Amino acid sequence: MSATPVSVPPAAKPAADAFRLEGELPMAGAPAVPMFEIETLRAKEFLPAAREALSALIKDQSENRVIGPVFNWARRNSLFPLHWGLACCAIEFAAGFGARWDAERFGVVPRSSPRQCDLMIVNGTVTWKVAHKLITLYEQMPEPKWVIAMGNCATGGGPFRTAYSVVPGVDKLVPVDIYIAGCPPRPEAMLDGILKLEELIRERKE
Amino acid sequence: MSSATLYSVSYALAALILNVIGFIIPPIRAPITNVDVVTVLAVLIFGALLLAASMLNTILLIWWERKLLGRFMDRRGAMHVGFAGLLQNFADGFKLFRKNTFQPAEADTLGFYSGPTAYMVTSMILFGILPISSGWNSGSLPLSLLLALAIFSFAPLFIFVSAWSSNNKYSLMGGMRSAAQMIAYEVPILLAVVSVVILSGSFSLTTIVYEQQNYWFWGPLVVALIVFVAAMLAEMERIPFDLPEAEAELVEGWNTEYGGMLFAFFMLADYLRALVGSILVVLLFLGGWTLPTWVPSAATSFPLAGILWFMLKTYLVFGLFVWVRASLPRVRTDQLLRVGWNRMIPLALLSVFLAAALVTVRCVPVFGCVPSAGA
Amino acid sequence: MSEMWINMGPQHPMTHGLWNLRVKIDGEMVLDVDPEMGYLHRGIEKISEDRHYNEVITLMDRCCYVAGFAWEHLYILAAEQALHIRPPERAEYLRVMSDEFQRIGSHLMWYAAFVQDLGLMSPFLYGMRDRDLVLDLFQAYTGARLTYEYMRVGGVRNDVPPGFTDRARKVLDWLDDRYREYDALCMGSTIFRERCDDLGILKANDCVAHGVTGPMLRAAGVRRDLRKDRPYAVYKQIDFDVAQADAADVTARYLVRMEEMRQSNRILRQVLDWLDHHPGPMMADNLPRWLGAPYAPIGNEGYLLKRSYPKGTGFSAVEEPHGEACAYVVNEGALHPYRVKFRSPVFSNISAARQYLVGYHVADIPPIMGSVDVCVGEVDR
Amino acid sequence: MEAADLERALRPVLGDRLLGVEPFEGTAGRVRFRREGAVDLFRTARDTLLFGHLTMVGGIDWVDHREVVYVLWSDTARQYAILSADVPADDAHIETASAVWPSANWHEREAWELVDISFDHHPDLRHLLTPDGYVFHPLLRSFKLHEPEELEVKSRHV
Repeated sequence: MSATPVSVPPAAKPAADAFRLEGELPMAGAPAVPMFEIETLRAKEFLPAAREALSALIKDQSENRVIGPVFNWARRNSLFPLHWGLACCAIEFAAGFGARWDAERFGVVPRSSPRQCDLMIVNGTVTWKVAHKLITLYEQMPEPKWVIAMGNCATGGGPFRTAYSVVPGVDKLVPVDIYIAGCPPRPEAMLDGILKLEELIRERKE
Repeated sequence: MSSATLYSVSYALAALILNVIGFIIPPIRAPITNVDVVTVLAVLIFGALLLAASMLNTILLIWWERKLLGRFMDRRGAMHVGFAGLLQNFADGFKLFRKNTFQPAEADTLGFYSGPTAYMVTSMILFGILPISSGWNSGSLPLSLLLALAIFSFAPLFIFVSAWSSNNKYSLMGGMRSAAQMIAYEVPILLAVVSVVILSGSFSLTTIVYEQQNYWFWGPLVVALIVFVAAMLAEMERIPFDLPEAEAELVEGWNTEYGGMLFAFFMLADYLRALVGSILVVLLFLGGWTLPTWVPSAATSFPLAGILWFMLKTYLVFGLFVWVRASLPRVRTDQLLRVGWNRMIPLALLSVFLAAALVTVRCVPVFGCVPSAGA
Repeated sequence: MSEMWINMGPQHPMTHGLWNLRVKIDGEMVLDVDPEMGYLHRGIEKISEDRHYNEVITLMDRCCYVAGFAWEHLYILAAEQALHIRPPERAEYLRVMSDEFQRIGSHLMWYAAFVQDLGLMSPFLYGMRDRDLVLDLFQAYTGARLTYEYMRVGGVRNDVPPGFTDRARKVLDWLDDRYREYDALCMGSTIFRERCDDLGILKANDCVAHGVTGPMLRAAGVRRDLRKDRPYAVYKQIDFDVAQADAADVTARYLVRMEEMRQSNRILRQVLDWLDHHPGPMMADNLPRWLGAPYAPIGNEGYLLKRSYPKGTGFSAVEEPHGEACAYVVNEGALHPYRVKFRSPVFSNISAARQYLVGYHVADIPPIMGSVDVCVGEVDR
Repeated sequence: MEAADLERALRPVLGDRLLGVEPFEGTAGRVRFRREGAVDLFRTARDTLLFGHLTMVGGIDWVDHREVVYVLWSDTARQYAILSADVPADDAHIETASAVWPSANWHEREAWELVDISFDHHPDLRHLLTPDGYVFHPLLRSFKLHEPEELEVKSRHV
């Protein structure tokens, strides 16, 4: 990584003056330190560096009092859940996207690729055999991301908690934000869980 | 009002901005208020305005598709974010803008980032070329139709680059399907367009629209219209030809590994292309911004009437695409290619023959006489 | 592109559940497949050994979550045989009614998932919409949409509420119209026919050798339906036809399932008429005390009776929506069954995957597996 | 088809390897046989008695021995038949049925991993339901289930 942090003492950089503008824009109180020390910036390293700089810039903005709420609003109103079905709750999950409940009203659209998801709805029993795949899927989802444990099995093992092959609660594997009770929960309960998550996102100011 | 008016406005805006800057920083006032600098800035502002308009239209188009699709499916679609869900797509966009972007471990960095960007940029350039109303033909060139189709056919390259560089088997299969499909359907599109060109005698989109003053080309060239619409569906990768993104077998197709803003680029560019496709159908076959001669002139005389009718036609044509999407299953790759080579191209050739015959005979029984085409 | 293995699953839109189809492909052609199951293995057979006879019913609903009633019925038949209990006739009619509604519900779910595999978007929602009407009926007399716990060893939990049969008839009338609509959307579509004809062929001999049953077997021209061949409950007194087709391809399976739904409507009309005119008890009266009445708590007296209750082994087979399901229940005189073993139809249907997938395109895998109608819950148990 | 018919057909082929045929409600009968006669019995059942369909294979752990249960279906007789063989617990193996009925393949894999009955000459004896390398056989009586809370308490004491 060629970009060094800002905390490097200014005296150590005579080359920095070469990048000064001729016109000398008035920058009152600004330290005479360039943001990045440009050494050998190859193309392969440029894009990650630019990406990090950009994401740092954006991250600062989320604390901004003006822009922060806009992104918070966008996030909580556009939750894309992962399209998968574990067990019984998956049927009610599908029914929730059917004509009667239509979760798309709230901007909830299932996506098949974890890269494009914000929300993992664990809709069914999690077994130890699928546990590491579930964790992989969770890690493939980009930040910020949330998890809903839908139904008793995902919450605590449900009727299968004593079984040898069942994870007693998905919170043993990934952090869970919302638990929905029911075996299986009705589609209304699933929608309610999603709306509760929206409230949670609003309260946490994420 | 026309594009010239809009350009004057942006020129005034550019001059104002530069003068204000010059007023604040006196030493650079003289160089930056030079007429060349102002012109460059004015062109930039003009382009930005056009771009903003096309983006807004694209987002509205996504909303239109979601609502329409919802109705076809006996449900409502997005409705809680903004009035009737109008802000839903803005929420999606803002959210994706702030998502963590990352690349898979083994992905090729350059291709992974440049593919979607180039795809997006080439789709946006198209809006500088298309005329949208009389007077609103800022980028109109003598060969604008050819240029539009040429830029339109860049897409498979960038799709394949991004699919290949994301190092995912599903992406790769999707990219290969996409390349095969788009290349196969370029030919019928061009042949269908050839018959329009023969009939109108011009490669300029503006001229083609004006040639349709007497009658719209869909009547005599109905075969070409069918071929063009079907091939456009394949070019836009929509059902029944959405094999590259066939969700059932390829997860998300060539954008499986893309998340965050890069995914938003793909989505946006897809719909930009859909908008361009609809616009091309309207321009080539449905008379562009003109209305039939029997319509009272009051309908076309108020300001911005041309744009209004044009947008209305575009959205209706896109509604047709949505209707197709709601009611047809997906075809298979070999079937798609077979239809492309065995049915579309002969039909398009037939249409070229018909158009040539029409130009020779000069008169169509029902639609009247062909204007001075090719003369 | 050379030969390569791809994993379709466990998270993949094609699977409709949690399993992994490993596919060896060359370009777009499928060279070999290897299904990997067990991602939803919940040990139902083991848990059942620690449960009272009536408590196992809870697991049965979750075993196959789209055909809960069929699995309840399957287990109940075996348990009743093992415990030497006969249910009253009205309870049997109610079970048959539940079974047949469940068949419609399951087939509608299949229809929704299957057309989605083909890229048909709207019929998915139509199927789900009409399935909700059937689930509303379940809700009216069991209180649940998917997991009912309605049947009991020795009968059923409760009678249907007043006015239920009329409401059910209205739903059947509505469904009769919808079947026509579905056919128009699928069989009327050239693309659908182009995609599904001569696809995923599994001839009758291969079906029998690989244990494939249900609509897949009937689509291969074998007229085999346990409701006719080995009538359980009251199917002997009901008039219906066995759906059958000869082409053995995906279209044939589609046609068989559509016809089965129509036949289920026919069965249901007869059952509803019977229920209107024959009131009666819901539970058998010779039940052992420890088994419990529908709502009675299970006390300790079971342990007292433990030694004196006769042993027995129960075997049952029902025609589940997916095919032929069997249960084998061993009663050693204890409160809990000694061993419960289930035969899931989808288990065998998937195990023959190599026979009907190899040689087709990658794009053909979703419709073929859709026509198999996979329910992973009952495969992994 | 009755139990007596089954015995009449099977006795000449199997001899003393056939332990007896007992009636079983709802089926043609339950054939008890020694595991040495497995292959002959399978072939006779399929080819002579026309039980073309192997419905399921299951194992039962009786602590001192294990029982393998086969359920067959005949399309001509429209009846089920049950075959059962006892194998000792310390040497639980039997000849595979998948050479005769391919459908036995997965059922035997399941019985192998869950009840620890090994099937000789099985083409593909791998884990099916449990993860690869799983060492337990959950459906044995010696395998006890616990409430998950108990496990946590125990680990805390350790």
